[in-house]
Amino acid sequence: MSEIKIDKEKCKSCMICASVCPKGLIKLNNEHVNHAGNKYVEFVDKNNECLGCALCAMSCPDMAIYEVLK
Amino acid sequence: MSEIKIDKEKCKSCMICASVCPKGLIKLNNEHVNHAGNKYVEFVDKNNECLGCALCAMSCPDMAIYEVLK
Amino acid sequence: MSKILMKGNEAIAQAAINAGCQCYFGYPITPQNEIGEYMSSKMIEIGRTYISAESELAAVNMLIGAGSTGTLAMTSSSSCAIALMQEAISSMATAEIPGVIISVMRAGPGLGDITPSQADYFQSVKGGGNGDYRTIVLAPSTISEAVLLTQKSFYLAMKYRNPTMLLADGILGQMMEPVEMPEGNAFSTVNTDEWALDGTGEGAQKRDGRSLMSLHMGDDILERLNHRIFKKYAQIEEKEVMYENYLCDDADIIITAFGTVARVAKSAVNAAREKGIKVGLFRPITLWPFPSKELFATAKNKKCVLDIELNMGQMIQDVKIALNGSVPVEFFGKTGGAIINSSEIYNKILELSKEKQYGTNLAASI
Amino acid sequence: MSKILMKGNEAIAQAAINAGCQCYFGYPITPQNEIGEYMSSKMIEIGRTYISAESELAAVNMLIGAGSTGTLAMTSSSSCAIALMQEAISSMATAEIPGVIISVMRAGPGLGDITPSQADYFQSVKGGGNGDYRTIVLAPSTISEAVLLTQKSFYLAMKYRNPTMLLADGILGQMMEPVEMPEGNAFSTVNTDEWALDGTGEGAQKRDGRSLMSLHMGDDILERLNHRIFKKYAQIEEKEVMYENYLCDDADIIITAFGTVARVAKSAVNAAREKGIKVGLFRPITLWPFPSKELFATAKNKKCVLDIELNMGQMIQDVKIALNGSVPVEFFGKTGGAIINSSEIYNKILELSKEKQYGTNLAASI
Amino acid sequence: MEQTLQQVFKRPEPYKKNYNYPFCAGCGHGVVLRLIAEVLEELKIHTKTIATASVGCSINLDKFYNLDIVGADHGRAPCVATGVKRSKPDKIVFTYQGDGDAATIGFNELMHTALRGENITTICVNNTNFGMTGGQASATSILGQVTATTKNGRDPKISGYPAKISEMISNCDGAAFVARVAIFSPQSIIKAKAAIKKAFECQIKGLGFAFVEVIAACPTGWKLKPVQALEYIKNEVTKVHRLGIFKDFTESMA
Amino acid sequence: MEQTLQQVFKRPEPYKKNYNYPFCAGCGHGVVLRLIAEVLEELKIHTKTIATASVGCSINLDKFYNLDIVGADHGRAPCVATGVKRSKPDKIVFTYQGDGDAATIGFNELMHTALRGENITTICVNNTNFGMTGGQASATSILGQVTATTKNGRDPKISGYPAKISEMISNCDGAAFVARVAIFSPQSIIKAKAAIKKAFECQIKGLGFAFVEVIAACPTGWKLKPVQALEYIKNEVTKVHRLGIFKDFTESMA
Amino acid sequence: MEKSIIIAGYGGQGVLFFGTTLAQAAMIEGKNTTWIPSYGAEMRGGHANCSVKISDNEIASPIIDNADYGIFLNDKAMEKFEKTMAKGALVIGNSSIIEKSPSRDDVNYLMVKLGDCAQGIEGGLLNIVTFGYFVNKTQIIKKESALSALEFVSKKKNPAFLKRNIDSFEAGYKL
Amino acid sequence: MEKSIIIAGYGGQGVLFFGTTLAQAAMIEGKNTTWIPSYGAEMRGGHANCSVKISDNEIASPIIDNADYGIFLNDKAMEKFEKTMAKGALVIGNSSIIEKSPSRDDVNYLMVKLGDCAQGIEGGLLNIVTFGYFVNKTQIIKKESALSALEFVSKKKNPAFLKRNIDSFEAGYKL
Ligand SMILES: Cc1ncc(C[n+]2csc(CCOP(=O)(O)OP(=O)(O)O)c2C)c(N)n1
Ligand SMILES: Cc1ncc(C[n+]2csc(CCOP(=O)(O)OP(=O)(O)O)c2C)c(N)n1
Ligand code: SF4
Ligand code: SF4
Ligand code: SF4
Ligand code: SF4
Repeated sequence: MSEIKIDKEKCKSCMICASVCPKGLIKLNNEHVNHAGNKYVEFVDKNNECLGCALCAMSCPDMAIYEVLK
Repeated sequence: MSEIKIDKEKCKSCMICASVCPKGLIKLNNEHVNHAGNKYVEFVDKNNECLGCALCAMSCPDMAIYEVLK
Repeated sequence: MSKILMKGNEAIAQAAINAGCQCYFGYPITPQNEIGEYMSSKMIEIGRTYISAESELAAVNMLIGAGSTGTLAMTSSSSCAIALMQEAISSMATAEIPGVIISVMRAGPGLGDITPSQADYFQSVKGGGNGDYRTIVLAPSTISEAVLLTQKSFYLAMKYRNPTMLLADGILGQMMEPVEMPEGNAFSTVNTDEWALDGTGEGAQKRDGRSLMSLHMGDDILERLNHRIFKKYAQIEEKEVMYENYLCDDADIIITAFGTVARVAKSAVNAAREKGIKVGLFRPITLWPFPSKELFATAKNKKCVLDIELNMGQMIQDVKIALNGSVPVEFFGKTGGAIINSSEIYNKILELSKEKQYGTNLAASI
Repeated sequence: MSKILMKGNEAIAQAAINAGCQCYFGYPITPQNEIGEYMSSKMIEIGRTYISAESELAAVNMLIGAGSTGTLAMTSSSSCAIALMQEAISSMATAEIPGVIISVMRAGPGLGDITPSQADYFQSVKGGGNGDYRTIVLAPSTISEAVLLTQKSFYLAMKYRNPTMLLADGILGQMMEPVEMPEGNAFSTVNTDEWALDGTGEGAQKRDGRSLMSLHMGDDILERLNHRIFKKYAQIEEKEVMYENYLCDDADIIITAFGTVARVAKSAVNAAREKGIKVGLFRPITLWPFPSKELFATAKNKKCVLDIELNMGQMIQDVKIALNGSVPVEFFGKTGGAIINSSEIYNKILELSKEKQYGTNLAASI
Repeated sequence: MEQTLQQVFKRPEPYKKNYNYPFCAGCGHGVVLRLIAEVLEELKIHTKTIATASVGCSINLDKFYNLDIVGADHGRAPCVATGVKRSKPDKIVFTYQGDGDAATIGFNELMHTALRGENITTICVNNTNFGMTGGQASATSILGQVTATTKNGRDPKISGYPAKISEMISNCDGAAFVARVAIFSPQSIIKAKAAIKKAFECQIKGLGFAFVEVIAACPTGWKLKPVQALEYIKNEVTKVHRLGIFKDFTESMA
Repeated sequence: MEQTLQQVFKRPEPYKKNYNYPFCAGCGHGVVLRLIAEVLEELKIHTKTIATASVGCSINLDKFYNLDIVGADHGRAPCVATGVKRSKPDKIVFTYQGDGDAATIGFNELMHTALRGENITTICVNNTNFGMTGGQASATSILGQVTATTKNGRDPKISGYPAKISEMISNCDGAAFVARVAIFSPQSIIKAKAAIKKAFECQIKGLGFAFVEVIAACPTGWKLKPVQALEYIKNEVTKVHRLGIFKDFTESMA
Repeated sequence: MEKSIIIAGYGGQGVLFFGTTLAQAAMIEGKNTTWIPSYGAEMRGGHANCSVKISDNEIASPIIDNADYGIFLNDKAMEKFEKTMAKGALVIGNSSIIEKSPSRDDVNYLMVKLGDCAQGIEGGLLNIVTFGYFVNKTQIIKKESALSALEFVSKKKNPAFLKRNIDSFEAGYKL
Repeated sequence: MEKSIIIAGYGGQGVLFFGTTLAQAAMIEGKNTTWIPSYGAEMRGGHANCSVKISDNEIASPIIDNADYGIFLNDKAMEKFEKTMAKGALVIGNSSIIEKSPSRDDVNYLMVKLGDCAQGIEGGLLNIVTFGYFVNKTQIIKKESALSALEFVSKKKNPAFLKRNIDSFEAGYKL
């Protein structure tokens, strides 16, 4: 029942968060770009698997994952 | 029967040579100055004691002792 | 020679290689990084020296070392980093050690911005080094000219044993245009046997030691040295002045501008001429020696000189000194990396011709 | 205030201390070593900061750090080492960080000699840093004036948030004369609350972060900054010009000279006046802002201006620009550490008056 | 339900509300800067901190930090910071520098600041190249590293050997804390933060110069995908620039 | 009888006939310069040598050496020598520098030259002060040393700790030979000469950067009589700047 | 006649490559040409543009006052450069992502789904598709010149991309 | 009246100290004064000199054109400065070591064995002996001023030397 918040405008789709998420809950949105022209990731947690471990947020170079709630 | 040659014009009377001479054969001339205004040392070896060890020449910062014969 | 499309920075680098540059020493800075990057592969490929110096201070002092042996060598940099080289440039001039410095100006002052600018005229021409000395400064306005003047820089540096600077701006460094690249050096080589350091030699070659120093203590040694070097400067001033005179003969207004801005001004001159406004362009190619006499002669009896620079007014000082009050001098410039386009210059010309009622057929034509 | 006999260098150091200078950063170089040595004991004694920096680059950048907090601070150096500071000086001007630089000129170019000289006029006034900027430059000609102008340097640096240079020559630094030393600062203190860095603060004091940068990338940020700073420069030019006008009113010949040479010229003027030759002395005290208008007004309708410098002719450029051809300008100078004495100047005046037949009662008097 | 959740991660205080991170995707600067901000906040010193920015990709600290910031010329941040600290001894002063800035053009300033035992903190992001100018070799580039000026990989015959910043600085008697950490995994990030924290504590305690070298990614300069760049740090860079604490007076002298 | 005597000491070849040594009485520069000249002569390389003078009391090499000499700006001799060596790789190139020049203003240049493994030789005379400008403290001044700018003795709280040049340079992978020697007795002079000789052999063999730091007296700066100054070296300076060979590739790689 | 072209878009969209290829093609035809890239703050902000001039005569100023052609690959490009177009100029806009609608009535617009077209091709490249489209619509240079420029530039940059480049060009040309 | 004095000799002979003491004395008397030392190449060559001006009025140029007084402690000093003396000037020469004989007939000479005199005193100092002699012969400043200057300067430099200084001064004064 944890949750992360992603600011898609700050995301640069580096995929580091996705690479560290133990549950694989972060996915690239391949359709759109944000205002800066970057693709961005989305938090996809249909089964409430998120541990709130914040590894993603800690690893995100851009603080695009700006809040983690546990 | 060894011998050292001193160029009094180059001597700056630092007395380093005198301090290393094992036989104490180098003496300050207290009377005169050379053209540069410096006092200078003289080789005083009345009893032919000089070993030709060249320690003086080796130590002279100014190569004022410019030749040692042994 | 067929043309190739090249970036200004790369064309300068290749021109230096073709001129026989044996050593390149540099430290990255925008907008001239392509020079060092080009050199880092090309020079090593052909067995010459490329060193990524630890700083511009290091680079320019390596240049001094290479120059002291009579070797063609260069460094390149930009604005704030050229500022760091001022001590060495002054020392080079004193020790009469040749070397080529490519300066691709960015906007200042300080770190400023990396956008193009011409605000290093003072720095290059008046010199930020100490003492009485001169740097030969060449200011190309097209890439083809940059190629030619790069080669000429080596020639002049060697011939006069003086630091020589090619002063370009970020646009010239970054832009591409088709360019003819001479295979070898467009200038003859200069004999350095009389002065270059290479050891005192053996046997018949044996000679006394030589020294190239920038310190000259004692009595009037430095005074005499400076006077001798200023005679050399007088010679350079007499022989090496370069400038372009474009449609000045019948002009009422003379534009003075150098480098890229002079090109932009040329477009404006063309446009104004189409409207019958009598305007010409005087473009100093050597910033030092500055074409003072030539400018004075060109501007004599003209109505007005309009100096245009990408700065707050720097070359204008030399323009004024050259004209000595004989013709009024107006200024149009932009600072901080802002660029001037030809319409702005055209409008300025127009304004001037109206305001001052210069140009006889002006009323009719506009 | 009783007088004390002091070396120029030491008087400058003490004046700075009295002005409230909190930090001194320096690296030795002749002929200004006494400043650093004096500071190394006096500043520590009174609990202020003295740092023997690892280089002039370090020293001037420490100055930037202290200046950024609104603290009175200074560095001192000479010629070739001032050349090393050019990048930082330009950056200070851009970031609007105050700081005082004492420059005691020796002979150049390069390492040159340690004898006195005025050949760093270009370096100081035109600036060897990149970009459009100005350094405030004050040139004292006596030790008492050096004391006053040192204190004024702090005031101007703070008031205008700009690098300010006291430009002396080796003679002024090395000589002694009796001097009145003001106990405290002769100038009022300037409030720095609006801009100085001291942390964003807590509670009621809390404010947003401030930044003092010399890099300004993006669109027209730097252009706007430069224009704003040039407005400040215009203000300085309007308000802060200083010069001395000695016996110019009825003169036929005006000598222009600064610093120690102006003193020497004054002796020559006195001697010439005794012979009835009408000669005066115009001495710029601020080299930037240069007293252009004042010189123009002074020299108007004079027969001739004779510019005298311990260099190959540097300030003469500003003299010519100011006069704009209205009066002929002659030059007399020496380079490389050679000194000019008053007889030489006197003879030059004589020559000029004869040659050009200036001075009405001249024929009679000689 | 949301009200029962605890906030376990947030953007730290010292950031501007509308901050702008001018870095490439996957750039290590972003993490290091965040760690610094977190530490400042945790130590409650951010309101009395003056930061010294240096020349490199990090130059625009003022675009995102809500701190007092002075910008230094390339390589001179330690001098600027010295001037700041000496005039404001009760403030916390740090420099943020790249390896080009601190170890290539500016090693002299760094070393003498360490020798002086200047009571400031330096965080040096070593991404083994000049990021800002386009990924050229810097003094710390590892042998074999491909850069814009070593297109066939750094060859010691041509461009010499890498400078080991932390080893050199720990040789200076005035240095009180010297550590090399890296940013390539959550675990390494935690260690990096601990070192950064110590470096600031060192200053608070007045022990002398504190230096943290952080190996971080420059995917753009390295021409690697961000995630690959992290692998490169782990597998290549840290083999040359060994992680560890080289000196620590905070324990002994606390 | 004289003809039977052997010349066991003479002024070495590379000196000018009418040379002029601009040093104070008892100054260590004189000996070191003579040792260099002796080594050049013994190795028969003086006719193909290009010397780089630096700024300090030694600056006027051309007043006494009959060699090709280029003068460098303060601290930059290693760069100038690099330029010389790269353009004339078959010549022997050395720099002659003081500690102010090499370790204070110019350490960055020295270090990077060492890192590059530049095939030159540097002889650095460490007299722990700035001699030429009047005996101010330099980076190498030892704690307690009285100088023109540390009148109460160098206090680490005020002026930091001494830089250890040889230790730092031996940390650079491109350095092939690093030694610290001293001039305070005939024995120490013999050792100093041996180190200087190795440093030039190192260059002849093309092994990389060779560095000899020579602790030598500046009686004027130290305000000591020349003979006392030698005692000071032996009893004080070498306690801080320890003598020894820090690195020697001439053996292993010869 | 001197023609001036501005090409602008996101950093990754290949607008500089478009520009150099165009300049290369002009040179192949024996024309004079200049190319100026944007660099600096703008590129760091994620945007890029370049200016190309093509002329039979000597080109004095390489700086574009008012462009004859504008190729805009995103909204920001439209926003920034639309106003600087010459009267009667032609704008080609990538309507796959541009939301802004044309705002000048003295300029001609061709708003085309260039992005969609590029996505439709195996490894299709937006900038080259656009280049093909631009060459066809303007005939400012000949198709052969464009293709040989493309060949020359691709070889230099990345020979493997040549096929993709040609496919993209042809798709754009036919659009 | 402005008086100018050049004092020259070997580096170790204390000519700069002589000069500063003289200037100090002049200041004590309320006169204007300037003192310029030699420095640089000359001093490194083992020679030193300084220029002092003393005047009741403001001193404009501190540089001496032709000196009114020359105090020369060795041959080199004579050689270098004799020719620059003003007509009618007074030269005081240390004939203990100066071998050169006076060469100008428009200058007055007092060639005195100042060195011998100094050697005759316990810890005698050549420069101060000369100073005493100079003050007596010229009366350019009063003896009291000279003594209090000596006291001031000795305290600053090395108080232990005060007695030696005064003894030397008196010996010279009486010479
Ligand atoms: C004196 C000077 N030289 C060169 C530059 C150009 N320059 C700007 S950033 C930089 C390199 C920065 O590299 P680094 O410090 O490693 O930081 P990074 O960008 O990799 O984070 C250089 C060389 C400059 N601004 N000033
Ligand atoms: C850029 C610069 N800064 C300062 C000086 C002044 N300076 C000349 S020699 C010297 C110190 C030399 O000391 P060191 O290298 O130790 O040599 P030493 O004289 O002791 O033999 C200094 C600071 C200079 N010439 N150039
Ligand atoms: S780590 Fe951050 S920037 Fe990178 S993809 Fe994840 S959210 Fe986006
Ligand atoms: S060591 Fe040399 S200079 Fe010193 S006293 Fe002896 S001979 Fe003279
Ligand atoms: S170039 Fe490298 S260091 Fe700079 S922002 Fe991009 S990834 Fe970061
Ligand atoms: S000052 Fe020192 S280093 Fe210089 S010559 Fe004199 S004794 Fe030697």
